[in-house]
Amino acid sequence: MTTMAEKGEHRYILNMGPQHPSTHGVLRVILEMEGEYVMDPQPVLGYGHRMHEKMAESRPWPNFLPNAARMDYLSALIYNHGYVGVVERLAGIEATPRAEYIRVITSELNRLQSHLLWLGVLVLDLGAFTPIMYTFEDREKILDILEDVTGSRLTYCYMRVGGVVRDIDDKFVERTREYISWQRSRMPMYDKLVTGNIIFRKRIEKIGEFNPDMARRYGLTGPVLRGTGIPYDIRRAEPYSVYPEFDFEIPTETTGDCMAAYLVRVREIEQSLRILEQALDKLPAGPAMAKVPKKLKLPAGDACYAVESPRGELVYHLTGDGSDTPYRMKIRVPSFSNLSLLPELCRGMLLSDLCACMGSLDLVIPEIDR
Amino acid sequence: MKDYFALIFTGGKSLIVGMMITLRELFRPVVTVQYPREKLPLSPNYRGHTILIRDEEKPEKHRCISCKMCERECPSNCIDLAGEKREGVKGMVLIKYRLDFTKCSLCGTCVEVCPPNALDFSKVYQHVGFSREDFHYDLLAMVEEDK
Amino acid sequence: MSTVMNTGFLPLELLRIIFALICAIVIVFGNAVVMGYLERKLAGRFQRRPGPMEVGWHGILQLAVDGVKLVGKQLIIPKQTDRVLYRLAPIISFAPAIMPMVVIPFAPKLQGRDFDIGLIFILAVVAINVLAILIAGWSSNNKYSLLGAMRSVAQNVAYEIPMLLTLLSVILVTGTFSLRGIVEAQSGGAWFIFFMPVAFLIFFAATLAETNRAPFDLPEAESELTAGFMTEFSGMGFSLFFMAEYTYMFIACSLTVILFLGGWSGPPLPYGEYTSALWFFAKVYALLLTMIWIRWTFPRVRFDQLLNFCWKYLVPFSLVHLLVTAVVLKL
Amino acid sequence: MESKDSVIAAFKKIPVKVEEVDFAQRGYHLEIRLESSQLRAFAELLRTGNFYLSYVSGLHLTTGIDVSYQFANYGFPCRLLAHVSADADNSLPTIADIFQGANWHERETKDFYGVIFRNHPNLKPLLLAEDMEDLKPLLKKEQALKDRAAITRVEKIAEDKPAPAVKKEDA
Repeated sequence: MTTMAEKGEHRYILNMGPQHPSTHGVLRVILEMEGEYVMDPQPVLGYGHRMHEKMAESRPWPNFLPNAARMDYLSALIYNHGYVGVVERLAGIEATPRAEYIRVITSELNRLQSHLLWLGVLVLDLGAFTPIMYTFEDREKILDILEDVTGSRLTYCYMRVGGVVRDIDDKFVERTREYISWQRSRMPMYDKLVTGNIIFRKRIEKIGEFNPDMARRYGLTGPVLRGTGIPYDIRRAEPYSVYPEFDFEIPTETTGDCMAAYLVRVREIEQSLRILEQALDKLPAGPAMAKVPKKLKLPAGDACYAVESPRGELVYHLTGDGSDTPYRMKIRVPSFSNLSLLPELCRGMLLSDLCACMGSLDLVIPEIDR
Repeated sequence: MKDYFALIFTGGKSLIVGMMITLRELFRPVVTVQYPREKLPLSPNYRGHTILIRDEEKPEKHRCISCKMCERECPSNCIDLAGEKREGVKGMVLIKYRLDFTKCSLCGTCVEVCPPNALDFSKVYQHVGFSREDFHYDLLAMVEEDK
Repeated sequence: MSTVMNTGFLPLELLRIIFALICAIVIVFGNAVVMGYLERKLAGRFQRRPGPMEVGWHGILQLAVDGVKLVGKQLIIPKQTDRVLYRLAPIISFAPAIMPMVVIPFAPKLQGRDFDIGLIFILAVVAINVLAILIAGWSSNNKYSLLGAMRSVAQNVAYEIPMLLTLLSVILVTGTFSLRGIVEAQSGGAWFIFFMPVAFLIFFAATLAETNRAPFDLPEAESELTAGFMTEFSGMGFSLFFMAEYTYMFIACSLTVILFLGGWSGPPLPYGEYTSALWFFAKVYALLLTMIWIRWTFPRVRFDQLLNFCWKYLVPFSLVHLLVTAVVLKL
Repeated sequence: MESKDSVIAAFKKIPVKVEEVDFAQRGYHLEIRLESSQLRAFAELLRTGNFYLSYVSGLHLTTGIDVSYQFANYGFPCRLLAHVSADADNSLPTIADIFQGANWHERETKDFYGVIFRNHPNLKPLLLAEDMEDLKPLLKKEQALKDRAAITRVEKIAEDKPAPAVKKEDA
């Protein structure tokens, strides 16, 4: 078997995507197969490429705000947060304390929403149709809460330099608290239906084994990294916004397989709920928008702002030249690096395991393509 | 050998537990609605396409002063408006306000920058058309029609 | 045939077979419609959705409309397919599905023809489906189709073994291959499921795999192989596969009912020789609903796990079971 | 390398120009200027620590293309940004064999700026289409080009007045 594989005989090319149910969008993977074994998967990117970095360079910085939501459509608020964060850092503006809390609350809701969708989609990739409908029921509650404050359901454009567009009210706080207890009551159900299921466990245990060295070589971040035992989370490692004020854990697992990534994400749901609870308790009064000059120019110089997106480390690197248009903006997206290890990770794997691996990487293709 | 039977037992149990959960959900009420027949209440803060709102004091008029702030600030360049000077009227009179909704990303910049707060979001979420031009909304006509 | 016509009358036995075949076709189509509706409705309810609601009362006519749509669709035959085999595959899959209906005893007097080897006849005819799937996969000239077809062949061949071994346990007790004989051996509530529940479970698991149902739906595995062997089929080609799938499910569940759940036996009904078919159908649909329930609960197993499950669990268990049955009978 | 200081000490071996910057203002801890000949040694040094490659990106200046490498550390907060000017023939040595993650980042930089990474295993277009190799979308027009001084922060103002740009506007 191996000798035949080494010779490269009996191999054939299987084209997976850009329209394939488990590539989650317009990712294309060219698989060199041997029977059902994937010998060499090569991702092909760029089907959803929009050159966001060029767009940022070609117009005044406030005009990039809507773009920030359109890279990773599942964590638009976290991308919002990163972008206003980098502009604030470069221009030396501080958002009001209440605004920072609102940003954290909405970001965590957004993270929960992304994790819930991922949970459903991973199980869908493995062939179970029902859990995604249950996670969507939960996710819908978050979307309703966020819609009420941001006005949109998916591509939010909510945060502004200095604060947020609309202050949250008591109704929002109350609904979020209701949601927290609802989500807590749902988790045992997922434990029984998904985590405990023998077929599910056998499908993702010992599949796609990541290790810390691989993580270093490829720049792996996010829950997949924490599954290898490295407790690296930007919210803790380089705290931004008001995250230092909250007490939460960084869940880690040591096995580094898809199951570990799964468990980390499921436990992160609980941690996000904890952050939400504390943020709602501590929410300070005051304005939700700081006084910001109407025509803000970006000073010369550069600044980075790293945030923890549901998929890993998101970095905005903004270079200003004294005008209102950025001279250069680099966006480092987590899935880009996370996907780049696919060829090494999935060599010699079964086709079904490749689907499980891609599901547990939690890919969002427009984010990779930018 | 012990593991062999233990796996059968735990595995079988987990399958039955899973089936009990879906069985329980089977008898619970549905959570979705039949969309065109039933509609969920829309959030009052929902962002549909922008509209010109009418003055509270003078309900027959919109508040737009044709200052073109929204046109300048729009990230997607989807607003096209024009005003003209008319005799006997103070300020500019709006003669055209076209919104290219195919480009609009509903960021809300125009609503925020508008000095007289003449713009607001509508609650329209059903947009149907056969060509791109069907989504070029004439906000001025809309506000006049609405009287 | 013509000589028969010339004599002016049909032999009674031939008439009976023709009538049975017509009934079989009615059952096949009726079952596909009922199952299609039930599957979608129940899938909806398992997922807290209402399911089909638009056509008729609670969407009850949905399948009729879908059928019309599928018939009206263009038959797309992609270039570079093997045209003859590509057209033949759905027919080869569907045609054998009708034949077993003739020998299934729905009620004491509702049976097309009782063969002495009825059980073997059903198994032999149903096995043709694998060939159809292989042909479909091969002739489509699509790698996903071929992968699905290959999976299907391996899976079906592997699961025939535990299935036949458990059948043998039953045959040892009844001493006949005649389906009517097997049902009559269980009269008076002495259903075999009470004596050999393990055999029932093995048989049911094997039928799930044989009919390519979740969690063993690897040949179509939509998240991996898009639609497996059916990828390239549209319109009637697709709907024949679709109907064949439901018919094979029906046959598999009928066999389970005949072998383990006492066939038509149940509380007595008026005109029981005919109406006890009601009990038969009730039991069959209970099993079919369980299949639907399983499908909408579990993820799909992986291919090696599927075969492992067969060779490591089902085959040893059914062998031991056969041995135990034989020993008990001898004592 | 257990702390930021030990990292700085380790860099003395190469030797590279290291500047410690204010994290609150810049979002990274160390700014490094490298010669292209030092790049591989620099990457190999980081490979021995607990560092990972965050991204590779470019910057088009009057002097040519400036490629920046950002690394961060899994163990302790130490994010560093290294600038390297591309050689005269617009090329740089690859680090894709040291940090495999650089493979795609370098391909992306090649797409956007046309920087050739020497000995890169597979320098085909990644995000752009195969026939767009000459597009190089992030190269700026000549009149828009700036030199490094124009995009360097004037630290003196920043020290006593935290928001220089705001002040300027208010006045």
